[in-house]
Amino acid sequence: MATEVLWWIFAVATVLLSAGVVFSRSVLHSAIFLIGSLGGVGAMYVFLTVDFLALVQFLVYGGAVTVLILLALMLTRTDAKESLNGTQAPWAALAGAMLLAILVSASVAVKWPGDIDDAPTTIPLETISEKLFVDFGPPFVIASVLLLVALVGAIILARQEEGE
Amino acid sequence: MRDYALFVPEYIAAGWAVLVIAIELFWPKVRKDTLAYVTAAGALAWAVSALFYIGNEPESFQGLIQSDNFTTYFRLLAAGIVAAVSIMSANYLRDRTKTAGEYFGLLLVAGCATVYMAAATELITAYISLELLSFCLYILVGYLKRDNLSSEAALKYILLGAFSSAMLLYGMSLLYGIAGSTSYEGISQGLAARDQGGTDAGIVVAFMLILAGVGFKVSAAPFHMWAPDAYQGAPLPITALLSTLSKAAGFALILRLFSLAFVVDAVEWRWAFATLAAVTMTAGNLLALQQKNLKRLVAYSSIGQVGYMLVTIAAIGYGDATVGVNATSGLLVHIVGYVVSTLALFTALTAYYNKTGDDTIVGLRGLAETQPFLAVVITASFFSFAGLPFFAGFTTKLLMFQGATTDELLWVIGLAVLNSFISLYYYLMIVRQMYLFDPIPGMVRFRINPVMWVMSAGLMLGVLLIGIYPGPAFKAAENAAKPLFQQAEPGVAARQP
Amino acid sequence: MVPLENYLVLSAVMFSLGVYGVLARRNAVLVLMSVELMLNAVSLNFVAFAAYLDPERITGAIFAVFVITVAAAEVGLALAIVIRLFRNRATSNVDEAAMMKW
Amino acid sequence: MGAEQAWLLAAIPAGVFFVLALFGRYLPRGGDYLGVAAIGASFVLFFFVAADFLSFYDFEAHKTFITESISWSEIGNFKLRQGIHVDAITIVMFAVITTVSLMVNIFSVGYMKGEPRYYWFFAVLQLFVASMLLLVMADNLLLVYISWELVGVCSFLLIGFYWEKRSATEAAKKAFITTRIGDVGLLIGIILLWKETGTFDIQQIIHAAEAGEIGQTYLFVSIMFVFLGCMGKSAQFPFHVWLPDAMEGPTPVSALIHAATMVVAGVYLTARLLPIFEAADGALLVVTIVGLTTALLASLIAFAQTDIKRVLAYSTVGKLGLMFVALGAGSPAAGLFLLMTHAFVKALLFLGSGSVILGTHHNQEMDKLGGLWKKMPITGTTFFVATLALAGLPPLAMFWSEDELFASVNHEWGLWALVLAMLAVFATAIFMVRLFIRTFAGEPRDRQVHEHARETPLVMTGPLVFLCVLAVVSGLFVFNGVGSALGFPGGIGEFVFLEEPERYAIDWTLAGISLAVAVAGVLIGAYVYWGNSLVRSTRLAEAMPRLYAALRNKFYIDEMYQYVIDRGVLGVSYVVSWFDRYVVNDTGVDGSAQVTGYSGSILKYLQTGRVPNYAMAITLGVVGLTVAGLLVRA
Amino acid sequence: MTFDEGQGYAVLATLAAPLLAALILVFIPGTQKMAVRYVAAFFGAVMLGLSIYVFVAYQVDGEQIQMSLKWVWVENTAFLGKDGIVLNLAVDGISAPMALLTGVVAFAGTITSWKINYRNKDFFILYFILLAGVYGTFFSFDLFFWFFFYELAVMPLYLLIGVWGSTRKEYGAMKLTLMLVGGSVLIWIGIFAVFNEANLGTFDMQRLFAAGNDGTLSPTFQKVFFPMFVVGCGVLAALWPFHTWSPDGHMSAPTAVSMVHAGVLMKLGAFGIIRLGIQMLPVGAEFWMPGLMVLGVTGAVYGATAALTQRDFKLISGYSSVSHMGYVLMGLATMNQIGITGAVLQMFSHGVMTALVFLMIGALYDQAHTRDMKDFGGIAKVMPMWVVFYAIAGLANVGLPGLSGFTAEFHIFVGTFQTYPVFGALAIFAAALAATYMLRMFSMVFFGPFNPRWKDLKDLTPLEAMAGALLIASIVVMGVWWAPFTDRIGTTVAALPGVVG
Repeated sequence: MATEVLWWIFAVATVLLSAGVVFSRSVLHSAIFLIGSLGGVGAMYVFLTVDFLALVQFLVYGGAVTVLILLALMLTRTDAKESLNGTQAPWAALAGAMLLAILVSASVAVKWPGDIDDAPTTIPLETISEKLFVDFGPPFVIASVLLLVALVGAIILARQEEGE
Repeated sequence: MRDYALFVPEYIAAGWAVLVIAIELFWPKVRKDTLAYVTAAGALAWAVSALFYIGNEPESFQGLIQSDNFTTYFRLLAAGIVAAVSIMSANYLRDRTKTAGEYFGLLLVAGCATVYMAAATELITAYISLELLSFCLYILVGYLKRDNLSSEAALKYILLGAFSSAMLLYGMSLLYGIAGSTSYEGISQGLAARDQGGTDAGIVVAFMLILAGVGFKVSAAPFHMWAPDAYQGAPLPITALLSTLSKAAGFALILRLFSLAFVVDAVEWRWAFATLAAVTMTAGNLLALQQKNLKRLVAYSSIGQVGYMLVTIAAIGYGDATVGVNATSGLLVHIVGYVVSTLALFTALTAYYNKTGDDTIVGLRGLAETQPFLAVVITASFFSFAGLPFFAGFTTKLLMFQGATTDELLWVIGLAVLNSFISLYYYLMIVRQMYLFDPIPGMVRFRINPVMWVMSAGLMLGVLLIGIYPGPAFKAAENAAKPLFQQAEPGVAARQP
Repeated sequence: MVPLENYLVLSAVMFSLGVYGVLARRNAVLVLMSVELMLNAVSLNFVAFAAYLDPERITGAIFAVFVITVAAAEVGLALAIVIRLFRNRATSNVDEAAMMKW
Repeated sequence: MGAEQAWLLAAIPAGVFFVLALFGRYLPRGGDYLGVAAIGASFVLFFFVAADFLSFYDFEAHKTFITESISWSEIGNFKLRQGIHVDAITIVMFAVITTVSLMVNIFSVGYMKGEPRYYWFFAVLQLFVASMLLLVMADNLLLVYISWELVGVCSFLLIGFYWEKRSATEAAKKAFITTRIGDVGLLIGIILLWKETGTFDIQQIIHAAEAGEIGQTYLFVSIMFVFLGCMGKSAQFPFHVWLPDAMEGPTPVSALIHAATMVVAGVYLTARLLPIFEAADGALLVVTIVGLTTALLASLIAFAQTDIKRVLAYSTVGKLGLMFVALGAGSPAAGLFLLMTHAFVKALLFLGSGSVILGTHHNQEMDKLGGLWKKMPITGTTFFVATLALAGLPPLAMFWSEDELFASVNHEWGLWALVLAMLAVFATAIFMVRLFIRTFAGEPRDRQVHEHARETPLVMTGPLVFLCVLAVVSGLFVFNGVGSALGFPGGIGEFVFLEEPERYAIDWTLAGISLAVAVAGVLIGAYVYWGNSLVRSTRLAEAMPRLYAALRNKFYIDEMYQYVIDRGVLGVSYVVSWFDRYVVNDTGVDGSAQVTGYSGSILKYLQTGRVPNYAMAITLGVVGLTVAGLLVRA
Repeated sequence: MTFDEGQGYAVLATLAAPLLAALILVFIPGTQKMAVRYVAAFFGAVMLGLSIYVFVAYQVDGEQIQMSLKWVWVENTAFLGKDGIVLNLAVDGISAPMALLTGVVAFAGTITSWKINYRNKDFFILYFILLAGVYGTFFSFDLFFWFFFYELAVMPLYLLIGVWGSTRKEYGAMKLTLMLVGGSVLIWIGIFAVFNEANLGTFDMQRLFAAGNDGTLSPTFQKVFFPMFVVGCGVLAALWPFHTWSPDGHMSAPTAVSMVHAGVLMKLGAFGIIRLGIQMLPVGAEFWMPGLMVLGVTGAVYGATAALTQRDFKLISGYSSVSHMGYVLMGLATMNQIGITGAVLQMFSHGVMTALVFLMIGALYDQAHTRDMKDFGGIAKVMPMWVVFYAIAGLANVGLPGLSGFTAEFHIFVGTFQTYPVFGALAIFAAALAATYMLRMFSMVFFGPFNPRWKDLKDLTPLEAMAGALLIASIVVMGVWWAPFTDRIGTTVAALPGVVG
């Protein structure tokens, strides 16, 4: 019962924070809401008993990504006071709502197979690591190449060349 | 099974990528065209090593990656594209950037990513390969850093790419939920075992989201809008890469995914492919009518081409395994024809662009006077796109549509043929510029780089060869297509509505 | 207990909010943040499915790991491009980066 | 040399045509001697053919003919044969054609001397004659049509010989197109007949028609179509308009056209197919009415014309009408006899007028002539004889033929037709006398012209004399005695006939009336026009100004045609062209292209260049597809 | 590769000659203009000789399809079964005269193009490719290659007209190309459908013909797709109302292209209707032929009417082509032996005479640079030979007996009367209109007072005269002695499905 209440609290908070990200009138606020929102998701992982992922979530998102984003925000700051929303925002809301309706109906309508006990089971870290490195070796290798590529790309794109 | 020998060619390619980057790292003054030729040599080595895999028994790496003729087919294709694009880039980059090692390295990596997209038989692998390819392309599109258009193109591409891959992922997650597996075979079985009671909104939503994701990759309307901008902003050889490698990879992924995993529930998605095909080809060709920039025009025309190709995917959904093999063979051979034509076109355009720096259509005025050979190559490529005989486009398109013809799809095929008729108009408008008008004052006859000349000539001969004697290419395509449909067990045959 | 659907609906809401953000926001960084929301929703989905459905109870979680990886790398790369554009054009608004159209 | 080789008659001139057309310009004197020789050869050969034919002519059965044909092409059951069919009608036509064209050829040597394209004239003349000869010996309707058209094109070339003159070109065009419209009917008729009988062979078709194998209505319609062709070629109302204009050609050509080749083709074909006309109820009546209408109309118009050749032309139209009247009366003998005598007389008249024209240095307006008899005695004399012959005075040729005509008309249709026919003859007599008086008698109206006038050389007067003799004696062929002497006992009436041979016997009442009419006509004409004064005729004209104007303007038929062509045919053409350009092309073809392009130019604005819009497209795409998918599944 | 009696080589050679010519020309430098001309003329003569050989060697009483050559291209791959795609060349009684026509017109066009000086190498390359397409279409008995060559024949037209043409050439070239390709779009769709419906895994036309006859292609299917083939091919045959490219295209095209285009290419359309329509879809043909008849008659009368008031030579010829091709379609629509034979005869006849007409127009236009008939008058004075040649062509056009036009039209009329007498009568009426517009042109241009503005016009050059003489010879031979043609055509036509004897 307690779990449920807690879950609802976190769930509502996550939604609100996510809404804050997209509705906030300040760039900086958005970024901060994002941290919260991502943290909420991390909490969900805890509820789902995948602690490892929660950890990753907090580290990668809460740490690296948000810092990166904040940095970028600083770097691209302009003095001009301008609206954060584009002209099509109302339509965007409509589209989002439609999509939401579809996704929710899909989530609810499906009778998910294998959903036997209506409860998550613990996923131990060892299994994850074994899966990740043994069963999913190739994607892992590719992912590492991907990271390398992203790294190289970020460097060559962001590097300031002489004359700039 | 963990047979690491299955990927020797990719080891070569990736190793060569590192080598190229290293060469420039340690020897910064190396001529950029030398790097290009080194890369091309690597791609050729890659291709040669790939030749040893032709006809091998299908073999799977842990159920994640499948090495069969289909993989080999795309391996050769990717190697060829990379080789051609790197040669194309030789002079282009020399004049425009200071560093080029990463550029060529990324080309090779993109090639490898393509191969894995074709080889993947599992969603995670497929997804990660797709992202790898996308990352390479994001960077390559924005490679001309000081060029505003290049940066803008990269930004649009990456933002929309991320957005659409989120869509794709959401679809994959729903699918995973429904089928309980991420391997294609598992998905297939999961879908087959699925309870059929009631309206199954989940599967529809999942398929449509995935469709949006892969549709974005191959730039199918209405997910195509990034393409013209990215094509226009990208460096010219990368535009070639976008319209060849990226599309080939997208179709490779779609082919394996839909023929192995999704064919069970074809009834849920086949109509969508037919619709997308119709919308895409019409939009692409109508929009191309009004273009003034060559790269944009090629972008729209390639969107039109994608529309044609999508018909075959719909055909896989509508027909049985036989139709599947037919349609897939047609699609594969058409991809080759399309790729060769596109490469020929871009080789010529790059040679021309290196000389003039002009990428508008009117810029081609009087090319038949100033550089008749290029005019011939460009004309041949456009005629090939339009599907005129003697050129690859005619034969491959005919074979593809013929393979894809089923009773339900005849209307789309009719529309496709009609569209290729519309496309003839704008191709002819370019031919008109080249042949019917006098050159811009001041333009005189010029020479082009002999390497480019040889490559243009070679590619044009390829276009002619495929157009006149498609037998071997078609045979190869069929061999590549067969593995996709051999595994379909009788019990997992497509459901009929 | 919390049923699976709850997670799914939560994820759907987050995803849709992310979509709204991408569609409505002008600043490229904000757009990226919205994309992150979407990707997180996806991860949540995967993990939820993994926890509830998968007999082996694991693949979804692995997928989530990859998604997180890719998302992080994507942010890095995208921000580099944003900064690049900002340097060239002194703006990071996506609707102003429209030199190429039609 | 037997009748089987009659095709040589046509082949020789045809061969010479090719020689002259290709090499004539390099030959001395343009090769005119070749032309004369060719026609001469045909003329001579004709006697051999005729002799051969008569030698085995069965005077008991009277149905003798000679047929020779070869297979031409074969498509399944559609077998075409080409060949010749020589019978009495053919022999008569041979006689007329070879004789007249030989005379014309000889005459032309003098008349055309010094003209440009001299060789070309002779070349076409050969083809003209050859086609006509082929026409009369063709054994099937297809060959008839072929030669028929060849005759038409030759007439086009010859009428338009002076192509530098706009009027000549126009006349040629008019002749060709007018007859061509008739030919539409002819071809339709031929094919209709073929459709029912499965053959083009004339004798087989006649046989089928007589045996009643063809439905009455069908037969009537088909033969009327064929008759349209005959009307066009033979210048029957309302197709007569081309013939008077055809005098724009060189005068010898006019002689040939009016006498022997072109216009008689229709008469010939009608005579040839007369059994079919007989078999089809009412067809003969149509022929008669057309003939009478034409005869009267033409005779009236001729009164008010002042050009010598034009007057003669209308007289030809009138006489052709009478020939049809004769055929309509069911008497091929009368028709062909009239044809023959008229041919000699009319050839003589035209050649005579040609002689006048040459002698007066190309003057053919009666208003400027007059008093030429003294200057041109031979021409004048022969012309005088011909005038009287045409007027129908005995014992000149046409008296006999017209007498035969009257007899058969009276026999077939009775009084009304007879009166009308006589009226036409009467009118002819008047205006012929007018013509002669105003040209040869009285005082010269134009001194200049008169002083320079002189008699023409022998090469021209020779044919005149020869034809003059024929104009006098050819009427005698109708008599048994003459016929027997020449090898066809019973005269022409027993030689050419439809069902029963009939021997000519003078019906004194008819002959008397006929004579009276002719004499009255001559006298009235002489009274009105004598003495070179136009006082009486002018008074006559002023008494009925509207009638005179109508006659002078040929009843405004040309104007009517002009109106119909300008407003009708060309109007339709303009409408069609407009429709083609603006509706089919600009709206249908270009329009659809423009709509396509336009939709492209509208659609391209969807591509705004802004990322949010693009993302919106993706989202809406997903939503749309999903909703559609759910609806499809639901 | 199999040949029957070695004569397949002749057919192959005929097809290969223009391709070889194009290939050789590629390697001749563009500056060697005389060399280009000699090579072109040589191959033109070779093609003429081979065409005559093919025509003569076709044995009248032999099998329908002779001199066949089979060269398997793709088979047993994916949807292609045995004999999937075969380079299957052969000649039947319809394609034999068509080959002859191509040879004659091609040779005439080649030597007419002697005077082209601007990039004549490129011109001849495209020209020979076009001819290869034409030959290939006539000879192919494989649907794939049939369509391949059919398209090939259309392809070079854009450049040929666009670069070497005159008078609104861009518009004319674009419209012509698009309309023709638009037509082939329909054919293409039809080919897909037929292949799919027959489900034989082969493009072999003879097997597909058999499928059309034995009901493998269902009657409903045939009725649906027959119009597609007919309209598709009909565009090229100037089927009303898809004819508007003809006046404009011909107005723009250079002489030799007009000759080949009007002379031969338009026949491909009618040929396609025979091959794909009548032979492959006999049930559909039977069902739809009255409709085609109506369109044919409309075209015949409409073209002739529109030609009456034109002032441009080429427009007259363009519209008269519409009219004459209307006859061809009528002949085909009769579905009887005489009518269809007549249609094929008309294809030949119209080919040679139109080629002659365009040759003459070109000879005048090259000097006068105007084609407005009102500007001329009395041209016979300075160009007598030209006038004679033109007049012969014009009279053949009019249907004058003794010239080819009559032979053909006569058979068509007879055939039409067998089934549709009223339409036959209309067609004959249209022939009279033809006389009207032709003579109107004669009298405006050839005759009448001489306009001294044209005193410097030269008569035909010897080369033009030679080309013209060749065409005239064909016109006259067919006009006088048509048995060699009808023998070949007639038997083959009789074997067409659904054709009444």
